Amino acid sequence: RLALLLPALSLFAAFWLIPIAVLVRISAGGHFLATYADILTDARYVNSLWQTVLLSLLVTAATIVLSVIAGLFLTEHEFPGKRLLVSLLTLPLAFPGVVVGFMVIMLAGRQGLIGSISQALFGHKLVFAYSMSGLFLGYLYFSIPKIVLTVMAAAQSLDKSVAEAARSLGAGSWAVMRDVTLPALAPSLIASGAICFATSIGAFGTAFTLATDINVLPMTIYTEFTLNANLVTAAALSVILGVVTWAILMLAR
Amino acid sequence: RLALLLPALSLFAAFWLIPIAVLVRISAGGHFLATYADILTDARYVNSLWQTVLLSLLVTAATIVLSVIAGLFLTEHEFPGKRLLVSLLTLPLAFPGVVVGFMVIMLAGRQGLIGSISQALFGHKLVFAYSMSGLFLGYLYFSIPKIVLTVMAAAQSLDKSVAEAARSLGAGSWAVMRDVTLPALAPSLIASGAICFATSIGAFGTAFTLATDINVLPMTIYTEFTLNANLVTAAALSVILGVVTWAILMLAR
Amino acid sequence: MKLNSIPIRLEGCAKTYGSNARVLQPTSLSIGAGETVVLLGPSGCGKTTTLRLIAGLERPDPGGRVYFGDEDVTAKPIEERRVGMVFQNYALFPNFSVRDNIGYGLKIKKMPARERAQRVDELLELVHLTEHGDKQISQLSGGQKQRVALARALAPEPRVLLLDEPLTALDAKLRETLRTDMDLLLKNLGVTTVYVTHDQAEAMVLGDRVVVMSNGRIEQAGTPHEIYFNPGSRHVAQFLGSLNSLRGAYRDGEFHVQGGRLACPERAAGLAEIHFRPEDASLLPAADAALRGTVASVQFLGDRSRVYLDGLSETRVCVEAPSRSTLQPGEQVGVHIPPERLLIMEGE
Amino acid sequence: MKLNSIPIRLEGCAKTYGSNARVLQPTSLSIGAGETVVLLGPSGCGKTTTLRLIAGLERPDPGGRVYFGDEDVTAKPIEERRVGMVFQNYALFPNFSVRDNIGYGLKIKKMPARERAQRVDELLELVHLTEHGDKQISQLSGGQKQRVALARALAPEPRVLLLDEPLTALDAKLRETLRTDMDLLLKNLGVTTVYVTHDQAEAMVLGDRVVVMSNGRIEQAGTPHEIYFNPGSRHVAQFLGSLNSLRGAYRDGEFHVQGGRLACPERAAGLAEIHFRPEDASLLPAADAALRGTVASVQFLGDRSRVYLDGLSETRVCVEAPSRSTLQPGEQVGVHIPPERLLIMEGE
Repeated sequence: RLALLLPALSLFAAFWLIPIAVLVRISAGGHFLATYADILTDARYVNSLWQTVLLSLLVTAATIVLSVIAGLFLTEHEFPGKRLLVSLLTLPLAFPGVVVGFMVIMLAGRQGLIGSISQALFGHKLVFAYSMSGLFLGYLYFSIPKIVLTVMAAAQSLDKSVAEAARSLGAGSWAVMRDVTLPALAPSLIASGAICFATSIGAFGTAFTLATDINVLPMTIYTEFTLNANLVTAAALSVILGVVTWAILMLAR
Repeated sequence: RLALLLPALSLFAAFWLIPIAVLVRISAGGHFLATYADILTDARYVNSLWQTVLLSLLVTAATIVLSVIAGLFLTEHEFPGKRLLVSLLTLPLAFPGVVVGFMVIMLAGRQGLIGSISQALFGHKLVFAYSMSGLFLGYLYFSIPKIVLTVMAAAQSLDKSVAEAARSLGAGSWAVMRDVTLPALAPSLIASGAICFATSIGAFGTAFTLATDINVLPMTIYTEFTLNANLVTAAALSVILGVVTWAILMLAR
Repeated sequence: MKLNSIPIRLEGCAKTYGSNARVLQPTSLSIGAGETVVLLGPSGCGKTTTLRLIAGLERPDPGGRVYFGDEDVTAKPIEERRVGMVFQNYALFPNFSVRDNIGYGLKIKKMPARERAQRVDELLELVHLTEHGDKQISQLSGGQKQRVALARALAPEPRVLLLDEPLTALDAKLRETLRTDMDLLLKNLGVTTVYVTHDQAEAMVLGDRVVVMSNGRIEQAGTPHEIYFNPGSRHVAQFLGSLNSLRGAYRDGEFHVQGGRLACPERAAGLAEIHFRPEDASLLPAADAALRGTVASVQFLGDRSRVYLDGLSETRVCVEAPSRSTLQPGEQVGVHIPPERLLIMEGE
Repeated sequence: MKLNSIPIRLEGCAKTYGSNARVLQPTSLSIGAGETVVLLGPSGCGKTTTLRLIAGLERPDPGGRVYFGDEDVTAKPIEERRVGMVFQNYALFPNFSVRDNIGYGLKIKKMPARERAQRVDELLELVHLTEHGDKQISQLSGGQKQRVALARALAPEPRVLLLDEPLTALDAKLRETLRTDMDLLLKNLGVTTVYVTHDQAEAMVLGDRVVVMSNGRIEQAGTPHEIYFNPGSRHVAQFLGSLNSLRGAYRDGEFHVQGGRLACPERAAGLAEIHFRPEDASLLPAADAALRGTVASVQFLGDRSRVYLDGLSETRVCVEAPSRSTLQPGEQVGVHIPPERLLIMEGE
């Protein structure tokens, strides 16, 4: 059976890698090193890459912090309506990036709710939908549910007696959190954090809906490819984005 | 502590629900029932919804079948280079939808690899990037790695003795697969299948890169919102998309 | 190493989960300073709940009180009670080394590093793990893990040591060795100890006093000798060892059963059933005996044999015999049970 | 229910994983038709590998052969060998009911539904689960699960029954009951049985023959009496029960040790150590004895006591005493060991 399936698997793997190989070949544009050297010295592209990575890291960090707090709270406490609350919490998973972008505009855009409230309260209209801040808010909105669910699943399967042992030795809530809970959650936080990072770095719908001039990498790639018909640059940027994301994913394993 | 955190949590939940509430309110456009009745009788929208759901279901089904085959094969066999192969298999996770769309064009577009090969072999240029087929291919490409990883994780934690017991009772490979392996994998396949469906139904980057006239729902919503400035319809379509996806996610739990 | 010890007192402690799942009926129990009390019973009998009430991991239902010495600790959480706990599944910190596990309680108490290291060395020696101090937890065997857990619990000099089925996860041979080690250690430490188990051999060996529980109540409490030789009920007798029943009737100083008769104290008058343990009967040639049966099967166990006899009473009876006995199924044998060894439970 | 049985023969079966991890040295073993052979040893001794070779779940290294009767089944996979298997963790199909689990092998064989239902009923009765047939597996207790597993293995009338530590996952009391039930069942079925365990009591009770293994080899094979009373090595003796060692020297029909002397067969001449089991020694007043020691501690176990003695030899010695004995630590006692009960192992 091995002899039969191995060729099938090779074919499958080849199919898998051909698109990426094609991408890399195009990105070379005849002068492999020159293309990448050009891009990595062009302030516009470097800036875009840097901003994208930074935004994704910030989103991932904020998501993890908020999700751990919410997830642990929901695991440890029983109260009426908890099941409903958890179901509602996962609602954002049901909306695509485009709709999330749409929501951010409704909330923090020029006719948005936050703007109206701040106008009424402080006489100043708060508008931040069309910037990195809006993007940050949107990404946070659809990243948190996934990680909250992960934290809840991991926390439920934790061995409670380890925390009880720590408490019997005099450890208070913070010490238990630091020495027992967080180390035990770490593997699943790292894995789901990496996925969160990969999703944020590649998200396009939200950014595109919010504004066409937000300078995140997927937008830059889209612009180069579709509007400027600059295939080589688009391919090279794609490869760079892929390498960065893949590195993070592998690191998390 | 409960007394302290509960208000915080309520605030958090409220923030969570406000965007969705705003969306629903806009979608009503003053005449709640009328808006939705209009949309659900408009062939263009119903068609778009139907196509999107169908595409996502097909992608999910195909992904699960291919992933189960590949995942089980990779779990059961040890061979040199297996770790590398698994790492390569997860490469598509590192690329955003826009880049995947880009790859589909490189492969199956007008100047694509498949077209050139088919031209040389059969004298007919095979081009399917700019259609639902292209989208299907792209979605498959980035859905498979996730589910392969899920299958591998689930298969590794299976209790081998159950399959051995079935074999001792005379069960061949197919009977073991049907009676032991698939039932044991089912819970994680259902959960990850639901996520795959939700991702496919909301994907935007790939569709947008492939062609602006592919009639999937996120595209329709974007077009209504940005180009036609038809807020009410865009919001109502978003709500419908959200409800469908959420229903699938809840069903899978 | 010698620890200070205090007495513990539970007063009317009950525990109810939800609205009507009462796992522990109102229970009072006094434990002397330095005493080792074993809570023994099947799973679900309330023994672990009692331990958790003492630990401070659960609060008793309103009305129940827990005293450590004269201090009412009912409202104090576990981290303020100064108790040492050992769990069935070890509950070690997987991310710390053996040394860091043992020193954890001292670090929380902010003991200076040098003093702490010295104390950890002493404890490693106490549990015979000196050469394993720098290992990771995952590198240890089950028995070693449990010794680390014990050292960790003892490090901050607890006032009370609480052990929840500490040997249950280990295999039979190792359990026996560790039981003996544990016995020695507890006797030397002199700390007030509450030990929960479902294994009667563990209870007998370790307990100064054994508290037999079932269905959320204390059924009987006493020294191992008291509860083994004078069980208060058939349930306790069965839980502590094997029990045979003879159905019949008392007449003139003898109990008459299907297989004959046997001398019996007058206390049995009016009872339809008396009991005895397998090791208290002896086998003799059938000709000489007033009580006879037929060998149904012989189980060779190595250090002894178990002989199953039919015909003594309606149910099969089990008697211990030396392992070199050559009895065969079908053989007729006589049985002698000294009257003072009969278990006569009037309260049934 | 009575099954047909066939003899099994392993010839030079070894098993090596990877390039140099040999878990089983070349091993030959004959098992008679209808015989129950127990493979006994600590984990990693090769007993489970041997079972899996017989089952067809592993192939022996080239050169090894497995025969069922006269048929060479070495190359046959398990599904064609007609064996019944029972696993430690039950290995039931969680998605099927009890009835469907038991009937699985019959369904695979395409037995008509009506006949199958009747056969499943018989098997449910055989393992005393008639009223649980329609339950889901998750509703059963551990003991019930193992009985379902046994019924499932027996349903297609296997030629050989293979059990891999079937009672290990159960608690002590239940293990003892099921051991007795299993003994009765195996004797009645008359099927060739290979039973793997690390529990010596299980091996003694169930085995017509016990094969003691260690480090991938057979150390000794024989009836329970043979291996218990004539262990071939100290390792076998220790694995089968408790063992005491006395260091000293043989002189003129006696063995001289620290605590005195004891009558001893001449075979011990030249040996520095002889051994005995705790249950083979008896205690007597110190004044009368040629061999004396001091009581270090007494462990009350209920049905008997274990007395630990110092001063007999360099190491502490354990002797069994009746549980009602009133010995106290520090007391001087005499020890008598009948010469024929001494274990003298010359081959060390």
